[in-house]
This record gives sequence, structure tokens and C-alpha cells, in this order.
Amino acid sequence: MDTPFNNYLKKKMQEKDILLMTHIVLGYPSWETCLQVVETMVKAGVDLMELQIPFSEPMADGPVILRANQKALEQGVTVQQCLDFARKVTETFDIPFFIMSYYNILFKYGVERFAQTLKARNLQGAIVPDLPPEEGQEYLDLMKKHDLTPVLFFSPTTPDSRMKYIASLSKGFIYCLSRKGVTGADTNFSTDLASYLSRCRLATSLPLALGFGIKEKADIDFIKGKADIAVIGSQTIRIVDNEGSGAVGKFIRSLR
Amino acid sequence: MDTPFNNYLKKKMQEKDILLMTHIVLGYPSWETCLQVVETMVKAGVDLMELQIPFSEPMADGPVILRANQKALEQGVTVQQCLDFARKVTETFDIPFFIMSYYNILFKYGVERFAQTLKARNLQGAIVPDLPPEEGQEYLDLMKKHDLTPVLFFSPTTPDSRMKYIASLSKGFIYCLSRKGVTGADTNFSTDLASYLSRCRLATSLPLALGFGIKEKADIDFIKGKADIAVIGSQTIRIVDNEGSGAVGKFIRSLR
Amino acid sequence: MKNRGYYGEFGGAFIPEILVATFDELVDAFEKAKNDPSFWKEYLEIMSTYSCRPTPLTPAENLSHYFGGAQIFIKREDLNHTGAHKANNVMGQGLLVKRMKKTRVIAETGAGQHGVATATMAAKFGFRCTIYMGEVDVKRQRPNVFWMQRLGAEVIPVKDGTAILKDAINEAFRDWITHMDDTHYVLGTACGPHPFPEMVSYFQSIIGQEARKQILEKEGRLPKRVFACVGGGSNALGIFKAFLDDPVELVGVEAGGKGLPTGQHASRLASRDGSIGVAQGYKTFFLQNNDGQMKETHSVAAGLDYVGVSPILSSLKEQGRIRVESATDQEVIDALSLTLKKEGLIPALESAHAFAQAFKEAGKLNRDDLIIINQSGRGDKDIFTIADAFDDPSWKEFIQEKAHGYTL
Amino acid sequence: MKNRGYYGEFGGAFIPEILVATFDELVDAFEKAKNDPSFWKEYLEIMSTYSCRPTPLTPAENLSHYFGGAQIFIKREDLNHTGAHKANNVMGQGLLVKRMKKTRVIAETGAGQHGVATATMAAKFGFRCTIYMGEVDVKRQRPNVFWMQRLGAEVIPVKDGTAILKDAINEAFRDWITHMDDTHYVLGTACGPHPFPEMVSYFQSIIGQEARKQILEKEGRLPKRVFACVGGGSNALGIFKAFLDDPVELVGVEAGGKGLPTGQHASRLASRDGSIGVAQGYKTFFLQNNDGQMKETHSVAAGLDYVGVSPILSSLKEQGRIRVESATDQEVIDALSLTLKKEGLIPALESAHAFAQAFKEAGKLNRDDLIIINQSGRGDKDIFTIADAFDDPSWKEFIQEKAHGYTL
Ligand SMILES: Cc1ncc(COP(=O)(O)O)c(C=O)c1O
Ligand SMILES: Cc1ncc(COP(=O)(O)O)c(C=O)c1O
Repeated sequence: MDTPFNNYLKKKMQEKDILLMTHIVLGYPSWETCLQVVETMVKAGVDLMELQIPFSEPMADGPVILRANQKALEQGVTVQQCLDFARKVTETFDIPFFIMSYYNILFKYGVERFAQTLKARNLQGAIVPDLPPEEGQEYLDLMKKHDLTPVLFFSPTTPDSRMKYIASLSKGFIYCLSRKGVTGADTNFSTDLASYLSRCRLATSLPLALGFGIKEKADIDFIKGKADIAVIGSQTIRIVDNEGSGAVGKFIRSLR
Repeated sequence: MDTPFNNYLKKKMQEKDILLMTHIVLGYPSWETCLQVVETMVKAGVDLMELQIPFSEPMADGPVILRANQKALEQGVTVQQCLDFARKVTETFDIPFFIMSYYNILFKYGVERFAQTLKARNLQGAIVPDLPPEEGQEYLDLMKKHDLTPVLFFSPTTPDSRMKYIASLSKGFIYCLSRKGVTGADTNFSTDLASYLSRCRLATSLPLALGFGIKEKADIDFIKGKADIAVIGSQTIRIVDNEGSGAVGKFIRSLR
Repeated sequence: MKNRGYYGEFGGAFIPEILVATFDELVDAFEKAKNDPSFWKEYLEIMSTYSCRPTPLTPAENLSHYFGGAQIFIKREDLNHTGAHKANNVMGQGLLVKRMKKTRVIAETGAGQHGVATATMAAKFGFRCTIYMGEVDVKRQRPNVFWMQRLGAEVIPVKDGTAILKDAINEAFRDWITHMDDTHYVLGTACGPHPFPEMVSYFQSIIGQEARKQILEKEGRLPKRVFACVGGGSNALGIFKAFLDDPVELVGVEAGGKGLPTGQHASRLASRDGSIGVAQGYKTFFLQNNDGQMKETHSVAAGLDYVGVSPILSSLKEQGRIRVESATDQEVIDALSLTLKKEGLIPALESAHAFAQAFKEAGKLNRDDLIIINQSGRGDKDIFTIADAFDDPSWKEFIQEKAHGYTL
Repeated sequence: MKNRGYYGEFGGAFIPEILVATFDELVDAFEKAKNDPSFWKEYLEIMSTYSCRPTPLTPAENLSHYFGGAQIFIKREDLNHTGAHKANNVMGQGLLVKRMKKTRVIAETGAGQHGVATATMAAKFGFRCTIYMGEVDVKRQRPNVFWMQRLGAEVIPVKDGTAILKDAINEAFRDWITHMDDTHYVLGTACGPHPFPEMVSYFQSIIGQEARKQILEKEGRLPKRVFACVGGGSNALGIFKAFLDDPVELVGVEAGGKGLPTGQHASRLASRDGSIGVAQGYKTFFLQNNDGQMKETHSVAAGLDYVGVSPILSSLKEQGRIRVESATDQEVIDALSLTLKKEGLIPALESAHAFAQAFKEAGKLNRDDLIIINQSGRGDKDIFTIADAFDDPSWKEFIQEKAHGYTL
């Protein structure tokens, strides 16, 4: 289990009381801005990043990310461009990058070819929200074969037994959905969430990333000690949309 | 059977090879015009006249008479006004006048009261196209009681036996519809019509009036000898509409 | 004239001489058909393969619960082909036309329902078809005109008189007077000269026959009351006939329009404004003035907006065998709205009159009382009127956008 | 995840982790219901008392004669309550929702038919109801929006993506992901993650069960071919299922739009433009580009205008058990027009695709061959589209006058 990525996570987790993973939609609002945002985020101390290849049917995404997907596609963003951009950032910045997308993108590209490409471009792995492990056997095998990290999910509705099952197939870390619902909506940081996270903790020894609805320092303070990685998705897109890519650095720094 | 009216008809039929009965819609286009038209017609030698009390549902009338009914009603023509006008013309002009209307006008007025009024105003009788004799027993009795002439109909679809039955209830003359259809349409003056009229002749010894579609001298020439009275309905209304009441006299004189 | 068809003092056949032979032929054909058991079988066969008979009797549990009184059942004539009980009548007359070997049918229509039904029947039987429709109605009911034309019928806008239903009836008679040899006039309701009232209610009686059987099968007892809207009276007679000999109260509901006191209604029997008269070939209660001229009527439901009423209903009313009430436009819209929300049913505006009256009474009955409402038709045909009645702003916007699109 | 539901390589349940438990619950409830004989009885009961089942199988004698080939029969799903086969599915899922003790339903809708059906079912069962509908469709299909609202449903216009059916499906899933505790998503066709394809076709299979029985009773033999239009595939599977083990050719008809060569169509199986993909929770043929992004589709029939297709149909197609054809918008309008004139039937534009294909084939079959066309719905809902397709000037005038009236 001691992959270089795990070692990286361990080391970071020793340095910081919580890690940050952020999210961008590739090609949105433009390739230039994307690059600036990645640079700003890395400089601001982000520990991991999700690069979302836009998809026309982003079922699990809320309005902010959904519209970013759409705009990117309208602007003609292709899968190839996304993978090329990914190569550029992995060459330039020294943190782990994950591709996030829906399964059809992988499927049409060819899952094996997709894994090979990820590996060749030095990506760390992938996050595919519409691919439950039962449907993803081939994908999991190929990711494993190419030494990539396929990130799987826990959710508050996942029973303990299923958490164990998912954990058994997981590598790197587990992405814990903070609540029901899609990306971008508010989350209630409550005792329910705390007890859910302790259920997660019991089910796996892997680090836990908590995502959906994290927007500010208070949220992060709440989850410190309960999860290992805080995932910030829609909020940074909102900030870029409203205040420009320059504002992202300040925002990230304000979180910890 | 030798009523004064019958004697009148006989006398006229001896004088002329065909009699003319004309038709006006009371109150249309105005009371003044109506009076002028009656005067002109009588002067031009018309032998009998139908005065139609307008009704909102003139089922058996074609477009010309139908619209005259409607216009008259829109102008507020009432049954009382019609009967008053009738008194005026019977006082002024020395030919027999008939009231023509649909049964509801009589029914609402009260059939007995209606007959009394007709008698009192010196009208000769009535023509009620939607009252077959089977429905008209009371009406026939009351007309008889008041010495009035209830004119009944033959039609080309009336079988011989029924013609006999209708004749047996008739007085004055029989109104023979020249064809299927409503007032105002063209009639085909053909051998069919001739043989129909001889059927009529066989069924009754009463004079025959032929109505529907008579428009010009040629039509009247055709029926001379086959019928006794030519009924001119829609055509005079058309002439008044198009050329004014003045033109009616010339038209009537052109017919014989 | 063979038979005049009187119900008490109502009915008769006040027809021009030229039509007497045609009516005799029709009376003959109808009598023969009635006495020929294969005819009704043929009728049932076509109604069950072409339309959807028997139509269901739907228990309206939510409405029953809501009013907390009688158990409400709804007879679903809306599920007929073309969306109303009108199908029963036209298909029956269609079979008769075939027997008479005529090749053309004509009909009057007000709302357009009977016109669509007749045009449909004509398409099915291969008859030529002409529909007379008041010009005012042509304008109001364009969707139905569109369908009649697509079904191959000629639609003639009647510009005379008040240019509504009664004028279309007159015009249809004028056509018939001219073309009776090959043409049958498919009158749309239980009005007009004999044999129409009898014949139309004969075909419509299938409604009550089914409903009576269905309620007995389901509940083992008769309903306490049966409600039906009354335009010409065909759907009402259709459901009432089977219950005439039963201890069942039969309630007809006329159009109360803007309220009886306003005079803007079409209540010939429920108001004091109706009086006996003779028009359109028969004797009954009409809304007419003292001279016998027919009045303008008003209802939100085009199909109830008629000056006359079935002579059979006039007679049943006079005998005290039926009760006749009225529902106002507003009561009707409210009843429609409630029925939509509670049962997922969309009664036609006409039918919603029956619902409105039933709703006034249901709560006062006992829980073990049963009532049946005749849903004579479906309301989606009425969207233009209903959307206007609800004053729906997005509907208006939609229409305006559509119109704008057509201007470009 | 208990069961994934594969048909050959098609189907599956590609769902976010958060929904896995909900799907497991649904699969459970559905399996239990299927194994409980009282469930199907309850289903039949409600379909025969609330809707009009069994729907007739109408012999189309005029069309048969016109083409001079096979005897044509038409399965009349248009006579269902709410006017289409959609009723079968929603009522079935409604019963299931009751069993699961949920209190709210959501649905996507394109043409609005499934939305109206779901809102109707919700009113009947007393569920709260939210309908997702692409904004483009909301604008095009305002009459249905109006009815859904009147039925008590909330209609949410979906502005994202292409703002049509597939986007409404995504949005419904997003709602479900958030509210699965009290909410059931009533998917409208035999698509989506397991168990929807199986479940929807299970409820729709009542069509074929009846049709098979009816044709055997009437004609004593099986049809040669059965035609059904294919949007998501629910009406097609509904009628096909009963004939799968029979020597009967099953023909699905997709939207050919402006013609396959133009690319403006929705033929996922009949054209070469479809390719296998995974979206909206299942694997099937989609109209997508090489990157896997879904394409815009086109059809005159809103209900066929969808990028995916039932995985069960994809599998039957691959096995060679069904044939899939396409009909262009123009062929569909022509078929509709002919059916109106010859039989007095108004198929929905969707259903008219099945008619169009059947008409291409009927004349080439023998007189003793039988064919069945599934008339999945009625076309009067489509008047705005059909009037436009016929380019009817009086319709335009009517709409313009209406619009003018609203401006005053
Ligand atoms: C649905 C519906 N119900 C009722 C009526 C009224 O007619 P009747 O009283 O003959 O049933 C009509 C007439 O158009 C109608 O369309
Ligand atoms: C009448 C009708 N037929 C067919 C369809 C297509 O759906 P499916 O292929 O699931 O039957 C629709 C969809 O809205 C419809 O309304």
C-alpha cells in the first residue's frame, strides 16, 4: 500500500492539519484562466487537484459546475485538449493531479488507452462519479495495471458493509460525499456529518477526503480531525466567475 | 267550398292565365319600404300576397329571406307591429293577404288569439311551413272556426296518398314546393316538374300555387297551364335590395 | 307522417313537408334497427373495438374523502374515442346511415365536439361529410375545425342569425331539405324532431346500462343520485334512462352562466326564464322572448350554450322524475380545478357542471350513499377556454410568442 | 448494489454512490411486487377503472383495403387516460411508490405527455409532484405545462445543457440525489439505470399481452409483423414483449427527422450514427460524437427526440430479434393525414412513425397476413405542431387573433 502517492499524502498530512484538494473544469472559462488558476492554487498551497474533463451530461454536478461543463463544451473543448492541458500542468507543477470526468468520456476514449494516457502524462489517477465499483471492474483493473489511483466514493447512504467493500477496492484515498445532493449546494456541518465521518473512518485506513459544500474556513475547521482532505469544488469556480482568477489565492489561503 | 276567397281565385283565374303571389318580410328593409313595395305590387297586378312575420329560426328559408328575417328582428320588429301593418294593408289594398310565419310565432301568441286577430284584421289566412298537418290539428280547427284559409303544402317528395290526405285538410289553394331545398335557390323547370305538378293536380281540385325558385317570365311561361298561381319570393327581395322598391313594379309586369 | 314522438306535451316533429318522407324513412330504419337484435350487437361491437366501451366507472376516493359524505363514482365518457359521449351517438347513427345506404352525412356543431365526432365517424364509414358551425364558434373553436378538416370533412361557417349552435342547426336542416336523397343529418343531441330525441337517447343509453351494471357489481346497490350536465340532454338521458325505474334521484345540471339573476345563462329548465315553444322542429322549453324569438344564451361551456332542451327531459322534469339545477361559470371552474387536483381527471367544461352540482350535495349525504357523476367528456379540448378562465399569464405569453412566430 | 440488469452488453446501473441505496431499495420493492400476485391484480384493477384497459384492437379496414395487402389492426393506447401508453407506466410506478411509502414523485418530460401522466398519477395517489422539463420544451409544449400545473404539479424549466429531454433527465436525477428519502423518480421510458428498463417494460407489457390475446381471439392466428415507434422504447417493448417467443417480426421505428443523410434525426439504432456509450445511468446506443459528448437530435415528434434508447432494444437489435427502421418527418405527416382521413384516428406524431413504416410494408404483404400497429398515443395534444406541419393558415390566424386579444 505504500505507493509514492500514499507517501506524499502521509508526508503532507504530517505537515498540515488538513489537506486541500481543489477542482477546475478544463477549458472553463478559458485555457489561459485555467492555467492561471492552477498556478495560483498551487502557490496558495493546494495539495491535490481535480481536473474535470467536461461532459454533456454531468448528472452528479450542481448548477455551478454544470454550467462550467456546458460553457467549456460550447467553446469547443475536446478530450484531447484536456489531456494536453493536463500534461502541461503535471510538467509545470509539483502536486498530484487527478482527472475527474464521467464514465462515457473514458469509455469512448477506450478505458485502457485512457489509463495509458493518464500514466504517460503523469496524472495520479481518476475520479469518476457515475461509475460504481460494480460497473467499474475493468476500469479498476486497468487503473491498477497502470499504477494509477482510481478514487472511489463513500456517501452518507452507504451502509457500513458496502463501505468495507468499496474500501477493499480503493487506493490513495476515499472521496466522502458530505451529504445527499449534487455539487455546489450548502452542507450542514453538524453532528450527523461527524458521526458519518466516524463511520467512514471505521471502514478504511485510507485517508478521507470530504467534498460537497465546503466554502469557508469555518467548514474546514469543523472537519479538521474528522477528515484528512477538504475538497473545494464549486466555490473556487464561483470566485473565478465573480472576482477573477486573481482572487483565488487569497481565498485558498483564507481556508487554513 | 265556395268561399268568397275561392270565388275570388276562380274569378281571377278566369281573367288571367296565371296568378301571381308575392312575398315580403315584414319590417324589412323598413316599414316605409314595405308599404311602398306592397303598393307597387298591388298596382302591378299581383293577385295575392304573403306577409312574413320574421322569426329568429327560419328553418325553411334560404339566404335571402333568412337575412331579411334577421335584419328585421335586429331592427326591433315585433309581432304586434307586423299585425298592425297587416291591418293597414288590408284596409288599403283590395287583394287577399296571408300571414306567413313559423309556428312558434303563432304558438307564443296563442293560436286562437292569432286566428281571431287575423280575422279581425281582414287577413285571408296563414302559411306555416314548419307545421305539417299532423302537428297542426288545433291550428287547422281554429282557422276553420274563424273562416280563415290555412294553406298547406305539397312537395315533390310527398307521395300521392299523402297528397290526398293533405288536400282533404286544405282550403283555398295548395302551396306546391317546386323542388327540394329552401327558398331562393334556382329551380330546374323540367319535365320532372311538369309530372310532379300533374301528380298534384290529380290529388286535389284546389288551385295549385307553385313556389320556390321562380325568377323570370320564362319560368312562369313554363308553369302556365300546369299551376294556377306562381309564387315569387326571394326574387322581389333581391330586387328591392339591389334596385330599390321602385324597380319591383317593372319586374312584376315583366312576368306575365 | 308515421310517428310524432311525444313525451307528455313535448316533442313532436315540426318539419317542412319536404322532409316528411325523409323522416318517415328514418323512423322506419330506426324502428327496424331497434327490433333487430343484430343491430345492437353490431353497435356494441363497434363501440368496443373502435371506441373504448365499456368505459370505466372510476371510484373518486379523494373527492369522496374531501367532501366527507357520499361515495363518489365517475362514469368515464371522456375515455371514448374523440373524447366525449358524442361518439356513442354518431357511431350509432353511422350504422343506421349504412343501413339506409346513404353516402353523405351532415351535422351541426357548437363546441366542435359533435363535429369532430361526426367527421370521425364519416371517415371510418367512408361517408362524405359536411359540418355546419356558427362563425362565432368557428373562431372560438379553431382546434376542432382543424381536426374536422384533417378528417376530410368540409366545415361551413354559418354567418346567419347569431352565428352559433342554433343557427348551425337551421343551416343543417336547410342542407338536408335540399339533399335528403343521399344525405343523413346526424343531429348531435336528444333534441330536434322525432325520432332524434328518442334515437339519440337510445344510442346514449349505453352509458347508463353500463353504469348501472358497474355500480351493482362493485357496490351491490344502486346509487342515491346520478348527476349529468344538460346541454341538449343526450348525455343526461344516456345515463338517466337505465335508472328511470329505480329509486334513484336523477339530477340534470344546466349552465348557470354568470348567474340566473343576470339572465346570462342557458338554464331552460332550472330557471324561470324558459317557456314552452316550438322551434328547430320540436316543442320544448326554450329561452325566448314573448314574441317567440329565441334569446342569446351564455355559458363558459360551449356545449351547454343552447336555447332548447330535450323534450324528454322537459317531460321528465314536468313529471317530477328528474331534478334540474344549474351551476355558474365560476362554480364550474372551481369544480374543474378541484377535480384535476384531487383525482387527476380533466372533465370537459360541460361535464364540470355535473361535478359542481354533485360537490354541492355530496357532503350532505351519508358515507354509505353512492353517487355517480357522468363525465361526459374530457377537458383538454377546452384548453383555450380553460386557460382564459384561469387567466393564465404563461399561456398568454405562449400564444403571443406563437403568433409572433407566424408574423415573421 | 444488488442487481445491475444487463441485456447482452447493454444496460447496467451507472449511478453515483449516493443513489446506490435508493436503487437497491427500488430493486427490492419491484422484485417483491413482481413476485406478489396481488400486485399485478391491483395494477389491472386500477388500469381498468381509472384508465380504460383493456384498450381495443381496432381493425383498420379502410387502410387495409387502401394498401391492398395485409389486414391492419391498431392497438389503441391513445384511448388510455391522459391519451397515451404513458399511463401504464406511471400508474404501475405509482403503486410501487405507495408500497415504498414515499410521498413525492418527480419526473422528466419532453413532449409533456409523461409529465402530464405523472402529475395525474400524483393527483390520484396524493403525492407531491415535481416535473422537470427542458426550457425549450416548456415553450413548445405549453398546453401540457398548463395541465401539469392545474393538476397540482410544480413544473421546473431546465435551462441547462440543450434544455430538452435529456437535460430534464439529468435534472431529475439531481433532485433525486438530494431527496431520495421521500421521493421516487418516475422515469418515463425503458431507459436509465436498472431497474427502470425492466420495470417500465414490465408495466408496459400489458399492451402486448392484451394485443396478443385480442388478435388470437379475433383472427385465430398471430400477426406477421408488429410495428411500434421507438423513443425511449417503452411502448415498443410494451407491445413486443408478448410476441418475443412467437414467429412474429417486430419492427421498431425511430425518428428519421429530416432524413438520415442530413444527420438531423434521432435514429440511434436504424442509422449508422449511433454508437455505444454510457450516459444517464446506462449503457446503450447513443447519438454522440467521438469524444462521447451527446449530439443534438431532431424529430417532428418531441417524444422521439432523445439521444439514447432502451438497452433492451439495443440488445434485441443486436440479437437480430427486432428490426429497426426510421421514418422521416414528412413521411410521418403523410401517414398521419392518411390515417385521419381513412380511419378517423389521430395518432400522436410519435405513433405516426409506426404507421408510416407499416404503410411502406403493408401493400407488399398478402391479404391473409395480419399486422398490428401500436398507436401509442393520440395526436390532438400535438395540434400546435401538426397545424404547423400542415402550415394551416386559419390556425395561424386564430392564434394571431387570440394573441391580439391578450394584448388588449
Ligand atoms: C363533453 C360534452 N358534454 C355535454 C355536452 C352537452 O350535450 P348533451 O346535453 O347533449 O349531452 C356536450 C356538447 O357539446 C359536450 O361536448
Ligand atoms: C405518444 C407517445 N408515443 C411514444 C413516445 C416515445 O416513448 P417510448 O419510446 O418510450 O414509447 C412518447 C413519448 O413521449 C409518446 O408521448
